[in-house]
Amino acid sequence: MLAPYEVTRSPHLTLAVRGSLDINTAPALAEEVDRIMANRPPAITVDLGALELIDSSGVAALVKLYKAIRAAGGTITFVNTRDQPLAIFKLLKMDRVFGI
Amino acid sequence: MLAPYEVTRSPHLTLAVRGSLDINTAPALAEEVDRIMANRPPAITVDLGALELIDSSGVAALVKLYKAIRAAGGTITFVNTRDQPLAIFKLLKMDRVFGI
Amino acid sequence: MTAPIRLSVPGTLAYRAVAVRVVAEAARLVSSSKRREPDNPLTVDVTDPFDTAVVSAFMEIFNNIALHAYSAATGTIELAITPGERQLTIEIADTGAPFDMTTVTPLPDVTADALPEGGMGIHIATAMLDEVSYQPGPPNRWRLLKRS
Amino acid sequence: MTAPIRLSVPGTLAYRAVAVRVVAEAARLVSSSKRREPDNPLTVDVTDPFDTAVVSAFMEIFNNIALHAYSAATGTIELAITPGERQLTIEIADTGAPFDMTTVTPLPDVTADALPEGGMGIHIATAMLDEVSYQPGPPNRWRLLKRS
Ligand SMILES: Nc1ncnc2c1ncn2[C@@H]1O[C@H](COP(=O)(O)OP(=O)(O)O)[C@@H](O)[C@H]1O
Ligand SMILES: Nc1ncnc2c1ncn2[C@@H]1O[C@H](COP(=O)(O)OP(=O)(O)O)[C@@H](O)[C@H]1O
Repeated sequence: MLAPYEVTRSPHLTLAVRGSLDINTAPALAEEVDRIMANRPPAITVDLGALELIDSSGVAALVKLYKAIRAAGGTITFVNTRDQPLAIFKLLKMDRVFGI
Repeated sequence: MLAPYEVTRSPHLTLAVRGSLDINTAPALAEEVDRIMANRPPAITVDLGALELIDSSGVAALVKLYKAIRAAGGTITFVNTRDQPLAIFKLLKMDRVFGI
Repeated sequence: MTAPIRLSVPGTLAYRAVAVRVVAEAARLVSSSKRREPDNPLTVDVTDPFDTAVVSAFMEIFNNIALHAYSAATGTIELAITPGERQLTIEIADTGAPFDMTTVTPLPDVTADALPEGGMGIHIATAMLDEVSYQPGPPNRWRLLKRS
Repeated sequence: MTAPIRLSVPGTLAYRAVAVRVVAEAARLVSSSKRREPDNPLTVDVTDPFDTAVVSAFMEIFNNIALHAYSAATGTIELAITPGERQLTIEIADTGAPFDMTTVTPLPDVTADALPEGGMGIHIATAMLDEVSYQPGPPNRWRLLKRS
């Protein structure tokens, strides 16, 4: 199985999340977030273009990343959010916070 | 929903079958085969690279195409067969007939 | 009306995908009844807003049963899914620990400085559906309804 | 062993995808028990030979019930799917017309000049599985078993 995310570092630090980010897959992403934050990156792009499904556990994992980046003085940009994940962010009124 | 096949005519006549070719989708392919045969093509390539699943109805649809092309004096080539469809053709001993 | 789809699975997260898949397909039977086309048994397409709402809600309810109701002893989760002309009903029964839904607090206002990391599940389910009812048991019974 | 997965669907081709999906996921629970990983509820990956065999066989049996057993009156198809340590059992019950499996003729030799256009279903099912039994009813009962 594919991991539910992929990290690319050039030209920009990008976290691409794919498939389903849910109670089963969010723990793996949370570990990746710890690795990402160890470098205190100034900016990160979270690409949700290949993310098909998210549940509240997946939202929580992205909220953690958002908080960690901001606490470290960095910036975070969400791109390509679509379909069910977009509906969830809108429902939770996180779409504006995340600049979606 | 995507149609279970796509026909391209250049540079060669190719029928690409995708997804699941089964009792629900095979009738649509059978109609396409009629349209294809109306031109009595001298050769056709059947690309099964995106075909994930096939059942006996799907096999029957491809057998019909095979017979029709051969009866019209043409040649038919199967390419990229994989996974479950490959296992089915092997089980039915059609892999050698189809040159798979 | 045809008979409901019934599914019974062990109440653990390993069976979550199979339950979600069945619910997604049932939602599709309602939402795409006009453009009913055969589909690939290996993929489910959840892009229609109706399907999105049903699947979003169901995932939260399933997670909660597996995690909270079956936190101590485990058991099965029984689903009866009834696709109607213009609505979908999902009845869910589990034999885990009951809880008091009235104690679930509403989600506080979301701002950049106050983002929740939990407590979103019930809120998502009720906001996405037309009706959500819970009757503590055993068996505990959920009834979810979405109109199209 | 955990409880079986039970699924009940109307016995028509519109419910084929949902049944195949459940069976594919159950097969995966057996075949990938070593590399058990969470998966995307929207896709099923049928590439492992075990999954391939189970799904291939099941599709034929389901098609036959919907088409032949329920050609006149319709009813439900009931599945009990038991993923074991090293095997999968699928029990299927329908209330349609029974038939005599001994009358199904073996598939003739396949050559370029003698390609079958039907009569492949039962052959595929028996060749792909370790055990296939059918007990005419009502209800008619199939039992499919595949060892990994
Ligand atoms: N099916 C359930 N069985 C028992 N308790 C539940 C159930 N669903 C929800 N709860 C309780 O309600 C609380 C709120 O649920 P929810 O809104 O989904 O947020 P979360 O699960 O993230 O805490 C849970 O923490 C749990 O205590
Ligand atoms: N579940 C069933 N109920 C009634 N008749 C069946 C059933 N399965 C198979 N049959 C009979 O056995 C025959 C052979 O089945 P099969 O090998 O799948 O080929 P096909 O369905 O293409 O004819 C069918 O034509 C049908 O007459």
